Amino acid sequence: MVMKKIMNSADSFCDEMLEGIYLAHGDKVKALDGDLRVLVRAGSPRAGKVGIVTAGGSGHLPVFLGYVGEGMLDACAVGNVFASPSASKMQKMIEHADQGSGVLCLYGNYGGDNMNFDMACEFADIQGIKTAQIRVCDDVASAPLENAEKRRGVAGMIYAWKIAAAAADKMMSLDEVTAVTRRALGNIRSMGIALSPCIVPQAGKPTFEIAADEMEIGMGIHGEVGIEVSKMKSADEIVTLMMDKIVGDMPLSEGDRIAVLVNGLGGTPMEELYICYKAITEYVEDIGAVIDSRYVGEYATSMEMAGMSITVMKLDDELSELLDHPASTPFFTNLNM
Amino acid sequence: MVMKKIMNSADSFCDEMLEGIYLAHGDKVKALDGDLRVLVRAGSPRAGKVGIVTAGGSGHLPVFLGYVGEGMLDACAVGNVFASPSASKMQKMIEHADQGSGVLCLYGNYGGDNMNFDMACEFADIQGIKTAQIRVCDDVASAPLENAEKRRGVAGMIYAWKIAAAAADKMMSLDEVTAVTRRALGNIRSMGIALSPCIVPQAGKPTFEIAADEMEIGMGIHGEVGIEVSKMKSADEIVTLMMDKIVGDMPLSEGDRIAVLVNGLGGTPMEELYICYKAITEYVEDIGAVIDSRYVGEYATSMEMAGMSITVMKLDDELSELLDHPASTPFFTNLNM
Amino acid sequence: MNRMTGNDILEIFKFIEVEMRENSSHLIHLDSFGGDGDLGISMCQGFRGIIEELSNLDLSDMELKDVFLKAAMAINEYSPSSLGTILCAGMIGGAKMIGTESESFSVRYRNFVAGALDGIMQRAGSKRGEKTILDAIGGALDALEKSIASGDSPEDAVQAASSGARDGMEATKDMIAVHGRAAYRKENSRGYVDGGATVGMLIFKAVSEYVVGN
Amino acid sequence: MNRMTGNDILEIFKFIEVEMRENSSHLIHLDSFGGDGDLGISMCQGFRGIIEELSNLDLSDMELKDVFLKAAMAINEYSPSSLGTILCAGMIGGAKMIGTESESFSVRYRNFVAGALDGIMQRAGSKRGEKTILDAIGGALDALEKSIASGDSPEDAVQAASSGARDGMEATKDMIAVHGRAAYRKENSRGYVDGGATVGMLIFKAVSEYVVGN
Ligand SMILES: Nc1ncnc2c1ncn2[C@@H]1O[C@H](COP(=O)(O)OP(=O)(O)O)[C@@H](O)[C@H]1O
Ligand SMILES: Nc1ncnc2c1ncn2[C@@H]1O[C@H](COP(=O)(O)OP(=O)(O)O)[C@@H](O)[C@H]1O
Ligand SMILES: [Mg+2]
Ligand SMILES: [Mg+2]
Ligand SMILES: [Mg+2]
Ligand SMILES: [Mg+2]
Repeated sequence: MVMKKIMNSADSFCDEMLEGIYLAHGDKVKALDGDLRVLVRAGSPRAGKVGIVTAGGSGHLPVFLGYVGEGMLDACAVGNVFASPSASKMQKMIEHADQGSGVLCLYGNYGGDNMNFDMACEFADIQGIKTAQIRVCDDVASAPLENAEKRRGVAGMIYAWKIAAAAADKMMSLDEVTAVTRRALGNIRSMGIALSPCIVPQAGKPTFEIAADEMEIGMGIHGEVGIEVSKMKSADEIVTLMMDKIVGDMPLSEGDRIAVLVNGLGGTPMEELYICYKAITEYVEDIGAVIDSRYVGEYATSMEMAGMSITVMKLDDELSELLDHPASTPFFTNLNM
Repeated sequence: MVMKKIMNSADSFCDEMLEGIYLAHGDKVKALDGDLRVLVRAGSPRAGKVGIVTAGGSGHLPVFLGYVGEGMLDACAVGNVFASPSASKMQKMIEHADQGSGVLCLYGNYGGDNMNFDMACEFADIQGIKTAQIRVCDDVASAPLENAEKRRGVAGMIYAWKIAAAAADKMMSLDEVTAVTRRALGNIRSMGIALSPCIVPQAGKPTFEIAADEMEIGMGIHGEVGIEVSKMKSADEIVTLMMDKIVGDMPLSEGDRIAVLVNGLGGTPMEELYICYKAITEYVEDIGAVIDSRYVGEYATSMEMAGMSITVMKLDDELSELLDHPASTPFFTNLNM
Repeated sequence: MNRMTGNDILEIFKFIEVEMRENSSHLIHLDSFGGDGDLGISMCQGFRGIIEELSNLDLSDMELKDVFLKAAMAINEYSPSSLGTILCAGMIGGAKMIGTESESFSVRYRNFVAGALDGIMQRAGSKRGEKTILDAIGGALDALEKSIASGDSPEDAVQAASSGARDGMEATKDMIAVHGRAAYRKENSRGYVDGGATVGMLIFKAVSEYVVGN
Repeated sequence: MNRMTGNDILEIFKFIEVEMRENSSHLIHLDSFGGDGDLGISMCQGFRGIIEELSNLDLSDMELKDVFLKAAMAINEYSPSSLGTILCAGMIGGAKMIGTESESFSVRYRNFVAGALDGIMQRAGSKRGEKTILDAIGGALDALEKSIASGDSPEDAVQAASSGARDGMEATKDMIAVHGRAAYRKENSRGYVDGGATVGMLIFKAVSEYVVGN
């Protein structure tokens, strides 16, 4: 596989993408103090609201920065493709997002992001800013349940952000926001498959190859190896094995209400995602559970990687209400749902 | 290139996709009289409103059916991948969409769709339903200006639908809707490039190949050959040659206000689309024109094809107002813009 | 074979369907030069659709005209691609001209083909010489006229039509496409045979093989 | 080489940067087994960043501790990947322990390396034997201790550290990764050398070459 990207240079890839985003959505988001790598909402922060921030590498649009906006995140620090941003950028972002009620740092569980957020929160502490950290560890394929805190964070982040941001928007305290977000994460599981690799612009070639008739089950969104390599299967078989793994980790029973996110990794057409959604409804119906909310589309990608992930969130009344709370960013809204 | 799709069978591809869509969005859209291939809004049609309908092949999500919804289309007949639906399905859809004020059939200029809509409108005539037809011919790469009526319809359809549907929503008459849509189309031009082919499930292999270091300039959304095959170029060069072609066909002058749609064909990551958007803003700024509205994302795809298209619509006050009119479908909304 | 029934028509459609199936990849290949490569698929679907619809009817007493009208709607329903729709228009046009049993097989066949040519030209806004199925149909029509003028038998007529269609198809090789997706290739559309014309040739071939064999 | 200035440190970073550049594809390759393959890129960026930042400062009179604190913030800013951040933590830890000119080169070097090891363990929650850069650093530290115990010269000390780091790196081949993305491979992470440990080895190699050459 040869790299074929519409870009000017690998080194300018992220900054030009960011400039494009600020040019397109300058009425909604802005670069904090002109720093392209710290994206915040365009308006001024709401006094007293708990700040919800995230950070992570580029190459996952609309993750991460695409979820900054009304009813969603307050700020996002942006790294290079698949790499964490620095602690100092996170610190600036936390400082901006703090409106006196503290800041929740809600991000995917990756080594670089973890350490940088740790440092940034130590800096923030010194400045007297109250912070909390939650690492999203939703990928059931990446570690067994007894090591759940080692799991990678994947598309489950979107539900975590949605819940946390809605709670903050309702003016809950930092402790309350943190508690409900942790509860949501206890109810969130994801699992992915990959059909093709993707290429980091600065690397110029894929970090792995997948045979033409094979797929990687449980692959991470940066191409981290999964559970097993298997021959291609039918959509129904794929959904069954993914849902088996999710439900094996977080049992679903008759009458449970759930939200489902069928996420395209970038190269997989939307047509195929809806074929999967159909199979999921059948799987869930067999259990007797009910799908109350669904997102189908590209919510967390790995550039051109082909593949998809399924995320399930078990709902209760509070989580449902927070999920339905209006959200509107340039990349994500539930106003049309 | 070998076919690798998440599906159950090529023959069930479209119907399973449609079932998934009805299952996911059953509160917004429904299958008319249970016919999966005729998708209409879930609510009952508004009395006296001009109906706006379209039809076309599958494989282009969110085109075509994704634009059925509030402030947008009333109905869509759905064909197999890259193939027109039948005249009888179109006729059923027209009949449903007619609320006494007539129906505008607004679709892309392709042989099969043209003939079937012709037949369907003849049938509708016999039933006493007033219809008008407009074929979208926005792809400047597909024929010279003097044969503009031979051009293919590509992503410019989205603007055409947006304008026509907003006009109908404002209760304009069929003649008025038709007139403003024609005027809009006079101001709409598109141009695309492709970096990789796509595979029709039932064909099982691509209809063409593109060398690893080459791209097809002006390729159609079904892989129809373009203007020329060229070595890969930088994003800035690609945007310049596309915009040159668009502006060569529809001159832009200082002070002109435009809407721009940067559309991903399916396999191209959103990051690259924003890099292109940045280049477009620079191109437009050099002319002295102003971008008043922009859509960046996957609006009209060719399954997994990599590539992108640019669409420009020159605005006036009426077109701007119609463009801004609220629209909300499961796949498209401007409520967050 | 002088008296044709609706059942013969159904059998002929089965012969045609076999041709489409056996030549499916070739048709896909031809349609890929300038088109979208779906021709092999859509034709199989279309003719299978006709067979399915007609198989549900009692054809023995049905007028041939009505059989073709049913077939026309079926091919459009099952294969509403360009060529499916064109064949629909062709069958409607042919049905209008097929006349009654008072005429000989060859005359009815000639009239049907002439009506089909006309129906397509009107629906599709095209004419012979533009690298389409019309060139195959036109070639068949020319050959039929000649064959009838020299008083040939039904068997000779269908064979003449078949080879005329093949000539018409082959002539498309040097033509420039002006309709359909292939037209976007302009000068570059020269040099290969048109897929739709090949479908036309296969249809006349199937008719000939059925009639000669029965 | 008994007296080191900030300028020497900058020169050493230049040596390191060359190593990273020359071994970039090898590092990408190693990081691809279990990681995301960005190691070669991020290390080049990180050390280039350090060089850029330090080049803007008057280093001649700066305490080594402060030079390393600047370098630590720079590598995190320019390469905030896992390993960039780990090296940041390492340099902060080392800077705390580097002491003053009253001590010999070898002792300061040993103390710096020990501080770095500690700093990383605290920040990253890891320890030796877990297939990370810590194994290279630990190998260097062991060798340094021995070298100092036997009263070796600065040249001997840096060479000992370099070969100790290489041994530590090589030992990672048989280890199972428990940190970072490679940990997802579990048993399968055995059998290849850790990319981060290789970076560690290259750093000690560059220090050795600079010190021996000056
Ligand atoms: N206007 C036309 N008149 C007659 N035949 C046409 C016309 N346009 C296309 N055709 C025929 O249809 C064939 C293509 O059919 P098909 O593959 O179904 O088209 P599409 O895939 O574009 O819908 C061409 O090879 C040509 O013979
Ligand atoms: N917790 C840890 N402690 C020490 N070293 C670590 C730890 N996690 C990862 N590493 C080192 O970092 C290297 C990977 O660095 P890098 O490629 O920057 O990671 P990533 O791309 O995942 O951010 C590994 O080879 C390992 O040596
Ligand atoms: Mg995509
Ligand atoms: Mg896509
Ligand atoms: Mg075709
Ligand atoms: Mg890495």
